[in-house]
This record gives sequence, C-alpha cells and structure tokens, in this order.
Amino acid sequence: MQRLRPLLPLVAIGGLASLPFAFAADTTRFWQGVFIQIFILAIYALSYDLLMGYTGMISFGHALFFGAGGYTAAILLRQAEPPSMLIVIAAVIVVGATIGAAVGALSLRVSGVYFSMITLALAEIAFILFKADDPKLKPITGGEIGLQGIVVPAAIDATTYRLRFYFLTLACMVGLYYAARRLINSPTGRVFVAIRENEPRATALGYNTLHFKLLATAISSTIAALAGMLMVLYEKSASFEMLSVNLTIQALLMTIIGGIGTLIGPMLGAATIRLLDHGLKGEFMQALLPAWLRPDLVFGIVYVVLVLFFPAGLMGAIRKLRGKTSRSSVERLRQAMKPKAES
Amino acid sequence: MPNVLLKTEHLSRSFGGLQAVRDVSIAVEEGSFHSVIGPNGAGKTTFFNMISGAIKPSSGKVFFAGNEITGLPLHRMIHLGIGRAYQITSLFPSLSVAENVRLAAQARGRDTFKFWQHSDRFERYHERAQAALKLVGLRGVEQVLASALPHGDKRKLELALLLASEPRLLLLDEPTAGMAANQVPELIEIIQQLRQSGQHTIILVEHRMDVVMSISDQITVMHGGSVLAEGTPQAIAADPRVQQAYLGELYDDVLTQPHEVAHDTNS
Amino acid sequence: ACSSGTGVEPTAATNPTSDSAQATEAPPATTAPAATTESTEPTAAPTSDSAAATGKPIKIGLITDQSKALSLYGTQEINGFMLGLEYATNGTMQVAGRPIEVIVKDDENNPERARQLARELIEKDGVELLQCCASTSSALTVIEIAKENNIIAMIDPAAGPQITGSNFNRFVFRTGRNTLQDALTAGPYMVENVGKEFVQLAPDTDFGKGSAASWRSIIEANGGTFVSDDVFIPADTTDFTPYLQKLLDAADEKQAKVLMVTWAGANFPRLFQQMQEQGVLDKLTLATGFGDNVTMPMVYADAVGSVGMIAYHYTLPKNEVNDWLVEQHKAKYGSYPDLFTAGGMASGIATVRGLEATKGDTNADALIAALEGMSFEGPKGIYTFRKEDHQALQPMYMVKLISITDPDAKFFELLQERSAEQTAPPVMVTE
Amino acid sequence: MVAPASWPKLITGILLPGLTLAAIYFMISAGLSLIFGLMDVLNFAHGSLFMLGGYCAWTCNVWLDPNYAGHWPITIASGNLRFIIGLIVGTLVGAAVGSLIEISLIRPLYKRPIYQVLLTLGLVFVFDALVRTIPAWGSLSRAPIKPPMLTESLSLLGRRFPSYSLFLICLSVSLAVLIALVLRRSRIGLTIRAGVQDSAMVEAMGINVRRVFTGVFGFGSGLAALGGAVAASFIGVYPEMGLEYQLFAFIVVVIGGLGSYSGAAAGALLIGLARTFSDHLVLETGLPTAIASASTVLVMAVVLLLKPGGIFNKN
Amino acid sequence: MTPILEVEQLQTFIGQYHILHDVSLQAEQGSITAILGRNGAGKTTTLKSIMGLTPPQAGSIRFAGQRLNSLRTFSIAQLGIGYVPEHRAIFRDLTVTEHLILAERKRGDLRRRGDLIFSLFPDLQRLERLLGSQLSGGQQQMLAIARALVPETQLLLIDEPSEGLAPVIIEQMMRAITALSEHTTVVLVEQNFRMASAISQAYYMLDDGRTVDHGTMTALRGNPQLIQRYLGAA
Ligand SMILES: Nc1ncnc2c1ncn2[C@@H]1O[C@H](COP(=O)(O)OP(=O)(O)OP(=O)(O)O)[C@@H](O)[C@H]1O
Ligand SMILES: Nc1ncnc2c1ncn2[C@@H]1O[C@H](COP(=O)(O)OP(=O)(O)OP(=O)(O)O)[C@@H](O)[C@H]1O
Ligand SMILES: [Mg+2]
Ligand SMILES: [Mg+2]
Repeated sequence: MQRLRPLLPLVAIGGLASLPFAFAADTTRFWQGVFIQIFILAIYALSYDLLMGYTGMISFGHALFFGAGGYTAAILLRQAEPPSMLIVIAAVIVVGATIGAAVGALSLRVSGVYFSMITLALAEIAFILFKADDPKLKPITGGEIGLQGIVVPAAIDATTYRLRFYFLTLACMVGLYYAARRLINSPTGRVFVAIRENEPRATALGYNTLHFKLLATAISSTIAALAGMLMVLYEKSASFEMLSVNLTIQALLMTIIGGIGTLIGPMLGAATIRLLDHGLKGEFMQALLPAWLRPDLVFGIVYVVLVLFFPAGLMGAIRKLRGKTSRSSVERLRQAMKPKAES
Repeated sequence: MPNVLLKTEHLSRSFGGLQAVRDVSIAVEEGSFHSVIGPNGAGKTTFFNMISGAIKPSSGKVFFAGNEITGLPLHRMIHLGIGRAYQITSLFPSLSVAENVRLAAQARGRDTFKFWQHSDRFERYHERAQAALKLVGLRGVEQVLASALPHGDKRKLELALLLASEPRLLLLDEPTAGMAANQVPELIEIIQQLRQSGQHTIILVEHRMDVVMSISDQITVMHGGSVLAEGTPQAIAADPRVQQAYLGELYDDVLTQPHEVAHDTNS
Repeated sequence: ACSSGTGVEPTAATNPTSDSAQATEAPPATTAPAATTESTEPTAAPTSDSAAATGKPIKIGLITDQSKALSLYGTQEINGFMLGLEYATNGTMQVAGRPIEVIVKDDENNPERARQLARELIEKDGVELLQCCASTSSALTVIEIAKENNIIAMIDPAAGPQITGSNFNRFVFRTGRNTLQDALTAGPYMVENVGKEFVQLAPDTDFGKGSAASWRSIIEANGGTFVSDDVFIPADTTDFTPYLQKLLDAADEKQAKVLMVTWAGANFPRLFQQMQEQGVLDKLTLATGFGDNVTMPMVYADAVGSVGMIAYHYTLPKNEVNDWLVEQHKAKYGSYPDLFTAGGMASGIATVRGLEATKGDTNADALIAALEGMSFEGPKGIYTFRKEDHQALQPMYMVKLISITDPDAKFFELLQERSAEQTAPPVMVTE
Repeated sequence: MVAPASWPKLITGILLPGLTLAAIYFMISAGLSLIFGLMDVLNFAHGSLFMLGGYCAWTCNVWLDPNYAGHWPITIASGNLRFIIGLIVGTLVGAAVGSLIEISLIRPLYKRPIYQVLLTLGLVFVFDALVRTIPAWGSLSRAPIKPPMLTESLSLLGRRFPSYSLFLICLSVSLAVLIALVLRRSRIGLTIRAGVQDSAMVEAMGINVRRVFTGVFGFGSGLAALGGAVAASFIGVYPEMGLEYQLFAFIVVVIGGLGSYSGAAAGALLIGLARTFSDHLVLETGLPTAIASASTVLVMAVVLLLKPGGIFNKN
Repeated sequence: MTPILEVEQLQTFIGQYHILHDVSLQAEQGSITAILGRNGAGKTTTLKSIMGLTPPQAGSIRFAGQRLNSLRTFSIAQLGIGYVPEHRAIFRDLTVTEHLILAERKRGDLRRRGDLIFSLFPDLQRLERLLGSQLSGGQQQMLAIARALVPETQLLLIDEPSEGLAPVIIEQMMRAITALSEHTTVVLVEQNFRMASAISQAYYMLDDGRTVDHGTMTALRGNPQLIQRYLGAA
C-alpha cells in the first residue's frame, strides 16, 4: 500500500482523463460540462486555500479576484478584434497579480477580522460598480446583464469542442495544483506557513512578513483570476455574480469541506459541492426525501455536522480512515521522549 | 584592543508616564559575556526590546559594530546578526521542531524567494538547523510538533531558533525560565560552549544568581530603569546597593560560593 | 407599472397559508401516454430527424423560480403552461404523434443556476425545447444557451425589453408582453384622462431604467410632460424618505400631478406604505400597473379607485380560451388563474401550434420558420409573433381598481382594452 | 457640492431617516458587538436570529388577528396588543434559540475560533431553508404590519414623518442607554473578557464561565431578535433579510471597533446617516445611484484605512 | 490531625495519553507540602487534576472530606481552593485591578486582603492601571500569585511561583507563603529546590506520573542520593 502511494497522483489523473469516456454517450457532454465546472472551481478553491490555509489570511472578498480575471478576459475577447489568447492570459495574470498585491498591501494597515472585512468591502464595491446601471460604466461592464455572447477562439470553444475544453481545464487544474504544491514546499511557502502560525515570530526571525503576504495574495489572486478566466471561456459570459459574496462563501465552503491547508482537500471540496448540489436537487434525491425536507436544509445540516465532527474536512476523514491518527504528533512525541527519559 | 560590538547611548523609553528605561549607556565588547540583572520591572526586557528593534526608544541611540541601528525594523536585525530569545516562549506551534529551526536558518540566507524550488533542496539550512538542535540537546524529536514539547524543551527550541540564524550578538532573556532544575546546568553548559566558541557575543538577563555569577564577564544592574551598578561579578556581588535592591539575604552564600547550594538558610 | 417582468415580488399579508402552498405545489412533470394516432410523413425539414415518425416523446425543459422570491410567478407560469399544452392538444398531450413530456426545474431565481439547468436539460435530459422564466436575468442566460445549442426558447413572463431587444437572438420567442407594451397601454390613457404633468419613480436597475425610459418616451409622445427628473431608487433601500421627498418637491414646486411607479423587488409593500405615510399619495395621483391577486389586497388597500394597466386578469378577456382556462384552473387548482397564468398558457399553446406546423419536428430552423409571424388564439385573444423581434403582440388592459376584498378576486373594472396593434412596441433589435 | 437645501429638508430628508436606519442597525449590532467583541465569537447566524425575531413577531400579528383565516384558538382583537406580544415572543424565542445554539454548537468550538465562523455560516443556510420550509412563512416576502397606535404620521417642519420611525429611534436610544448602564455596573463584562482569553483560568477562579457565556449569547441573540421583531413592522419579513442585515451588523461592529459597545452605537449612526446622506447626494447631483448602495461599505473601507482598529478601538 | 486534601491512586489521561499512572498524596491542614520531580514528571498535571482542569479517569480526590472527582472546575474552586497556574495565565486585556476584582468570590474580598497583597508585592499597587500584557515577566508572576490570595481559601495550589522573580521577591514570597500557611494549607510545585525545601514540611516525589517517594522535608534533605536520583543536581 505504502509503495503504491507515489502512483496515486498518476492514477487520479489517469482516472480523470478517462472519465469522459466512461459516461453514457447521450449524457457524456453534460457530465463533461459538470467536470469542467468542477475543475475550474477546484482551481478557485485551491487559490483560496493558499491564502487561508497556508498564509492564514482570511479574505471575505475572494470573489474579487475571480471576477477580475473573468471580466478581464471577457472585456478583451469582446473587442472588435480580440487579441490572441496568449495576450488575454497575460493580461489576466497581470490584473490578478496587481489586484492581489494591492489587497495584500492593505494588510500593512489592518489585520485579522479587520482584514477580512475590508476585503469584503472592496469586493462589495466592485460588485456594486459592475452591477451598476451607469452610463459610463455599462458599456464596459455590461451592468446587470453582464457581458454575454463572448466569442472564444474557435479552437477552444467549449460548445464545439467540449472534450477538448475538458482536457484543457483538467490540464490547467493539474498544472496549477503542482505549481501550488511546489510553492508551499518551497522556502517561500514555508514562510507563508510560519506567518500563519505566528506572525510576530516570523518577523523576529528576520522575515519581512509584508513581502510574503503581498506575494501570497498576489499568487492566490492570480490563480483565482485564471479560474475566473476559464469560467468565462466556458460560459461565454461574465456577470456581476462572479464578484458576489456568494462566490466567496463558495470558496470558503469548498475549503472547509475539503480540509483547510491541504490543497487537494479544497479541490475535493469543489467536486463535492458541485456534485452534491446536482445530486440533492436531482430527481433521485427528490424522490427519496420528503417534500418538506428541502435540499438546502439537508445541505445546511450536513455542513454543520461536518464542521462540528470533521473539522479537518474530507481530507481529515480520509486520513482517519487510513489510520493516520495513531501516528499523530503527540504519539510521536511520547515515543521520542521514552528513551530519553530512561537514559 | 577588543572592539565594542554593541553600544547604547542614553537609551530611554517611557510608557505613558512611566519611565521604563532611563538613560542607559552600556558598551559590550565583542566576544564577551554580559549579564543584565535587576529587580522585576527594572526595565531589562524593555531595554532588550529596544536593542533588538522590537520597540523604538523614546530617545538615545544604539550602535552595532560601529553602525547606528536605532529604530531599524525587527526583521532587519537578524540580517545584521542580532538575535534574541523571548521571555515568553514564541514558536510555530503546529510545525515540527525541525521545521521551526529550519525556518530560522533560512531567514538569514538569500534563497527565501526561490518559490519554484523545493525547500529540501537547500541542504545547508537543514544542516544548520540540525547543528543548532544538537547544540541545545534537542535530538530525536525533530518530527514532533513544537506545541507538543514540554515546557523546558520549548525553551531549548527557542534557543535553537536563535542559534540557527547564526547571530553575532545573542540576546537571552531569562532562558532558564520554566526549566527543570536538572536541565539548568545543561543549558548553562550550552551557553558556556557558545561563549567559548568565541563566535558570539552574549547579553543575558537572568534571575538565577548562581548562573549569572559563574558565567558573566561583566554585569550591569538595572534598577527603576537606570543603571545602578556595573562591573565584574565579584564587584557586583560585593556592592551593598545591589544586595539591598536585588539580591536580599537568600543569596548571601551564593556570592561567596557560586556553585554550591546552601540548604538550610531559612529553617 | 409594477407588474412587469421581474415584477413585484409577491407579498401576502392576511392569508399566509394559501399562497405559500401555491408556491410550493408545482405540478409533477407530466408525461402523456404514448399516442397511437396515425404517423405523419417525415417533414421536409433539413434534418433527418425521424423522431416525428417514430413517436419519440418531445421533451420540453421548463426553467423557472419555484422556491425563491418569484416562486409565485413561477408557479403561475408552470400551471398555465401545462394547461396550455392540454388545451392545444385537446387533452391528448401529444403533437404530430409525439407525446409531450415537460421537465420542470427550479432556478431559485438565480441566473447562473438557470444557465446550468438549461445545459443539464439539453445535454442530459435531451430536451428539444426550452420554456422560461420568471426573471429577466435568468431568461437572458437561458437564451444564450438556447443559441449555443440551436434550440428554441419560449419566454414568459420575463418582461425585460432587452430579451427581444439588445440581447435578442433568433431562437427567442416571447409570448409575454414587455415593459414597452405596458407603457403603450397606460401612457396615452393617463395623459388623456388623469393629468399631463408627470413624475416617475423606478428602481435603479436595468429593468427599472428600461421601463422608465419606455414610459417617458410614450407619455411624451402622447402630449404629457415629465416635470422633474426621474427618481431612480437603489433596489436595496430600506428607508425611502430622501427619494419620496424629491417627489413631494416635484408636487409642491413643479406642479406634478401624476406619479408613475415602476417597481420590482421584495420591498414594494414597504415603498407603498411609506408613500402613504409621507403623504405622497395625497399630493400625486398614482398611475401604476396592477399585480397579481395575492399581492393586490395588501398593497393596494388605500388605492381603490385608482386606474392602471394590467397584463391579464381572469375577468377581463372574453373568449373561449379564457373561459376554458378559468374553468379548468378552478377545477384543478381551486383558484382563479392569476396574472401570469395566461402567459404560461399562451406559451404552451404557441409551442403546440408551432410543432403542429412542423409536424412534430423540433428543429430550430423549421420551428422559426413556423413561428415567425404566426398568430394563435390564446387566453387574451389573438397573439402574433412579430417577425423582426419575435415579440408576441397582444391585447392589453386599462382598468380601474374597484375592490380589493372581493372573495372571487373581482378587483377591476375594464376601462379600455388596448389592441395588439395599439400596444405594438418599436422594434429594438440591435443586430 | 450638494445643492443648497433648506434646514427643514435636511432634517426630515437626511437626519430623521438616517436615525431610523441607525436605530435598526444598532439593534442588530448591539448583540453582535457583545458576542463578537466580548466572546470573540464571530456569529454569522446573528442575522438569522434577527430574522427569526421578525418572523415570530409577524406571525403573532397575523395569527392572533380575529380576521385570520387559519385556525387558531386564541385571538386578540387589539392590534396594539398583538404588536407588543409579537415583540415579547420574538425576543424570547430569539434568546432561547441563541442560548441553545451556544450550548449545543458553539461551546465545542471555543478553542477553534475559525470553526465558529464556519459553523455559524452553516446555520445561516439552515435557518434560511427552515424559514422557507415552514409552511406559514415560506419564500415570499411578507408586508410590514404596523400597530394601529403607530400608523399615523406626525407633521414635522412641513413634512410628514411616520410615527413608527420615531418609535424605532426612541426604542433604540433607550435600549442603548439601558444596556450601557447594565454593562457598566456588572462584573459580567470583566468575566467575559477574561473568559475569552483563558476560560479554564476563569473557571479556576470559581466562576461558571459556561453559564456566563450562554447568558451573554442568549442576551445578544434576544437583542437581535427584538431588533428583528421591531424592524418587521417597518421592513416586512423575507428569508433574505437575515443575511442582509447581518452584513450591516458586521460593518457597524467593525467600524465601531470590536467589543466596543459605544463603538456599535457610533457605527450604526455613521452608516445610517451615510446612507441617507448619499441618497440625498445622488438625488441632488445626479451621481450614479450605485454610490448610495456602496456608501455603507465605502464608509467602512475609509474608516478602517484611517483607523485600522475601528473608531473606538482602545489601542 | 486529618489531612485536608487526600489524593489516592490518581490516573489521568490527556486525550488518549496516560499521563498520571498512580499519584497519591495528602496535605495536612495548615502545612506546606511540596510536590517534587523532574521535568515532565506530572507535577502540573496533578494540580490540574485536583482543580478539575484535567479530570482524572480513576482514583479519588477528597478535599475536606468531600469528593471532588466529578465536580466542575468552578465548583471545586468555590469550595475554597485557590490556584496559581504554571506560566502565570494572566489576561492580556485586563488591568491589574480588574484581575483582582475578578478574583473576588465574595464582595469585599479585595478590601479584606488588599493590605496583605500589597505589602507582599508593593509594585502591584503602582501598576494598578496597566494591562496584563504591559507587565514585566516578574510582575505578571506577582499578579498571578496575588490573584489567588484575594479570596479566602482553605487550600492553595501553587505551581512554580518563583519562576522569573528576582531573589529579593522570592525571599519575600517565601515568607508570605509561610505566613499564609497558618490559615491556609499550601501545596507547592517548585523546581527551585532551595526554596521548596526551605519552607515546606512534607514532600511528595513524582516520577513518570507516579508517586515514588514521600516523607518529611527534613528527611529528604538528609538524603542526597534520593535528591540526586529524582531531581538531578540539587
Ligand atoms: N507596553 C507597556 N505599557 C506600559 N508599561 C509598560 C509596558 N511595557 C512595560 N511596561 C512597564 O515597564 C517596566 C519595565 O518592564 P520590563 O518588562 O522591561 O521589566 P523587566 O526588567 O524585564 O522585569 P522582569 O524581570 O520582571 O521581566 C515595568 O514596570 C512594566 O510594567
Ligand atoms: N496536552 C498534552 N498532551 C499530551 N501530553 C501532555 C500534555 N500536557 C502534558 N503532557 C505530558 O504529560 C507529562 C507530564 O506533564 P506535566 O506538565 O504535568 O509535567 P511537570 O512535572 O509539571 O513538568 P515541568 O517541570 O516541565 O513543569 C509530560 O510528559 C508532558 O509531555
Ligand atoms: Mg523581563
Ligand atoms: Mg509543570
């Protein structure tokens, strides 16, 4: 079992790559679509976990980053002569990083809940601005209607080439996951964790924590922006909903359900939420549950129970199943202490 | 002629109406072992905080290796070579012991922003961390989470964090606090070693007189924020003002026989 | 003009149980038994889809709000649509030998969810036609999916003008009226009979701005004037006082006589209450659109005697279809058809008529050819899908509020029926 | 910047409606400030309790009405009495539910503050779905019902001002003063502040921390529910109101400074007035109305950037 | 004379870890009893078990004849037990005065005990308005002890009181504890063997969660091997 562990990622990727061929022919397009959304949400959740789970900065305005990427792509692609995709991607990265760094810079002045609230305020302001029916803004933002009917380069059009788009998002997800993994295992990533654990101490060790927080928000924001861009490419529309508190809450939910600070957990969380949503509201569950037991209520209760009894989320539960708790740190400590106490 | 590594000039700090540190000027020679003692609330920690950049002085200056460092931000201090241990243990609780120390070692290097490389590839930090752990006698618990260590070991880890950044000047604020009696000699051993290696200059704040008296080259006594006396351990021990303000009667014997413990003083 | 597309969010005061029961009791998806009528020749439509010949069911996806703020309208739409199918197929629930199967999905008044559901219906459930929705925002996302998949989307009651205007695509057909038609109904009447000095209030949303512009252009074209700037109120307002004072100023200083109100959202009763409390209704004659039977009694308690337009009320049209609707609705659901039941029914009828013309072929090109310019008999009389923007032109009504307590919901007296031609809005398609 | 408006208009058009808003904001924020500031529990479900209070009061108003078509054995003819009963029932139900939540759900999480946020966030979904599930309540918005004694409008400087708004303002101010007096004179504040940092130590000093916490949580929840019950006759009730006012409450508390009770009052006042002022500004200058909607968060952003710990922060 | 505190065969788990295996001790009314043992021996856990902070799984704790095992911490404290925890547990955001007020169990406690407290730690009077976080290390320790002296108690559990205190203060404190023991029984955990031995009459030696030895302090002082064995250097 232990020997097979390094193979696990390969198996997972292989599984996801062959998934589209596993569905019945008449519904495969639909399921491909669902998984495309899952992959995009997974990228988004991943970005949130980098910030909350690893750097310990709880942003209530994460949708701002997602929406920034989405709108950047949408606005560029709606030009009369849309720039090449590479330029769009570059623009999304630049915008994402800039906004992220700007938000990170706020942490110079506020921290803790205050940071959360000010990010909430910023996202909310963006939400209101993009939704506003203002003659100056509307031509750019589309107002309430958003930017519909975006023309995506034919080669990656999800309508015509759904499968191709599936692999594209899968590749993006896997790529960004490994990039994130790399980051948190890098010297920089370790400092992120140090900041989460004890920021004053990290400063005292000689780290300029502001730089790291800037970097963390910029990277997280960039990844979220890329997710937003993918969403726009898939949906061919950008709307102010992308900037809403709901979307931030989604990120939070996916992260918690999956397991904070595990990267893979929030991605699983994204899949869980999307599939649960489909399942709970699908015909099957509706036939099973009494009519008064609304899917939302079931979801709420399941979620509360999860937070209460499985605080480490799905990943925690999985680890528990694999019997990892017996090797918990305290046990390791006690074992380590034993010979010393006798000597 | 030994050169002065750390110098303060008329360093003062007040909190509201309270003058916590008043006009303190000291000079610490490179490679020496300098202790600061004084009653509780004398301003020792505040003085430390100003040298290490944790708080800014109200007035006065701090010089390190000839350069003025007054008011530099905390994170710059480590890079200059000033490291301090805290009176209240401050660690990264849910990181392993090894990771705690590795972070400290890495802080002084130039590789922190190489975010595309795995941290394990930087062997030198790992080695430095191991060396620091060995020095403080914390081997075999590398994978334990810092929060799970017994209090005494946390103090050791605190010290290891400090050593891993290879500071020229070490500021130790009550390193033995919370340690078991049997560990104190061990710690003193470590501090002695550091001192003998000649690479470090050490400033120590400590209330255990046996330790202070046996190890220091020079002692500064603070009282009410100002310097009450300064000199060699013998001179300090003999100073009646110090006895009255700080030592009391309990340690009469210590002053004459630093390593022995008197048993029946009070009964 | 409150009774427009995204509409007043229905509100109830005195009878909390009856309406919510309505809101939650969506009829189950209906599947008619397989038919045994003689099979028709395959159509000449370009596809080789032989479904028409095989009698394969026609699946229709109906997306609307069943659980959130617009669930009252969603329910009306669903009930109406099912009755429309039943009526148009003479109760067989099949057309050209193909049984009709309706799959109802709840978009929770959320456009993103509507989009997902539209995809799910098409890609997973294999629906060939879409019907939607209570909210304009949801309709706007669904028509994009319809276009992406070459599928016809029938729209009712969403009333935003952009559906058949700036965001129009050729797969969209709207049986519901849009806000311009509302304005064309009431505008001329108001100027003639109530007063010429107008001031108006609308929510600061796309819908509100669009509606206000419609009213302004039509009223001005008919000789009325707006004596003050339009007052747009953010939809999230709690205390309307600053805005209402603006209206009072217009009455005091600029001699405004008539107040046009467009509103949508949960806070309509609050707005109305505050208008009363602060004396706005004493100084200005309210000209508004009337709403559904559930909301009317509580909001308009003090407005008996006022006049306004309404898109549909069961007492108004005099024709066979409506008689059938009233009777069947009463029998099936124990109540009278309401504001948007008729629209839902019209959609159902239009769908069947179109499919009859294509002989059961759901191919978009064939259906577009059949529906464009098509007239059909619905509960309000004759509806015609205009070629240019696929908006159904239809009769509209000016009424006077005479009661809000009538047990049979006989609230209105008809003042004037405005014909489909009189209320034909300008074509706003931008492409 | 603003077109010159006469004083009476400024008072009736900005000040009074601003105070009305502030009154509602204060009632929901006061409890949150106590709970959030003193116990360090970021209760996302506070708005849900506000909503619960609102629905309970609304139900009393409707069900106890002799004209109510449903079947209900007890009826009360006086609308004023129904209103008062509604306030009492709403408050009590809110306090009871709040205490229950604390005992059963929050208590296990005092050591994991982030999880309190996450859990109470889940409660928002539960309450939202619950309200929609209960047949008598449902998803639809319900119109405000005012007691007969407070339906009249008063003439004020040439404009009419609803007496209910005045009632809201007076009630809020009296509550503010009352609570301030209670807090100042009791040891409870001290106990809670200490208990948050180290509840074990406070227990070791002979104080039943759990009961104090439950009490405070119940009290704060009751306040929110009272706010909801009073507000219900002004804004009506609808399932979304919980989250909507929750957000305002957070903003108020953060602007005022965590745990500062007077901060909550100041914050409520600030954002109430900011809203009506920007309403006025928008009307007079033709600036985008979005500014009025955004005023609340804008004010928060500005305050936090100028005073990172809120207006009344001690540090 | 019957012991006021009797602890028998205490077994305590923290989480799933068995920390105390078999701890028994008794404290005579009006005496000072020292609990000794090396780092990690379980001294702190013993005090916490008595206070109900880490409730024991087995064994019995009796205080003035009453069983404490199933009581909650605050009830135990209300019986008249004061506790000075290891590492101070000062509240960062409360002022010195607020700490003392909070420690009152009956109205007027602080008035009654104020003189004693301030004569013991005169510094505290000067610092009344400072927050916990603004105190120096030693001042925090003084406050932690002072806090336990506010109410009238029959038993004081004190965990390492000398930590971080200047020698003069330790001396003063030792005298105070000795004086206090006239009305109150004291159980003391102390690493500073000099101090412990100077003021206590009896000792209990813990090792790896077990009581391994006990007796009078005088006897222990005469037994350097024992000290060497369990405490290392004495
Ligand atoms: N932030 C602050 N605000 C107000 N007073 C302070 C603050 N920090 C320290 N003080 C006061 O300054 C004086 C010096 O404190 P400091 O911590 O330097 O003492 P110390 O010598 O380290 O004492 P100890 O040996 O007890 O640790 C004390 O009286 C303390 O109360
Ligand atoms: N929360 C905990 N989880 C696991 N083990 C613990 C925990 N707390 C204490 N321990 C372990 O219990 C044992 C006894 O701890 P305790 O604190 O009682 O020792 P002590 O004698 O007071 O030591 P010290 O002299 O360091 O204060 C130690 O081995 C310690 O590591
Ligand atoms: Mg100190
Ligand atoms: Mg201990």
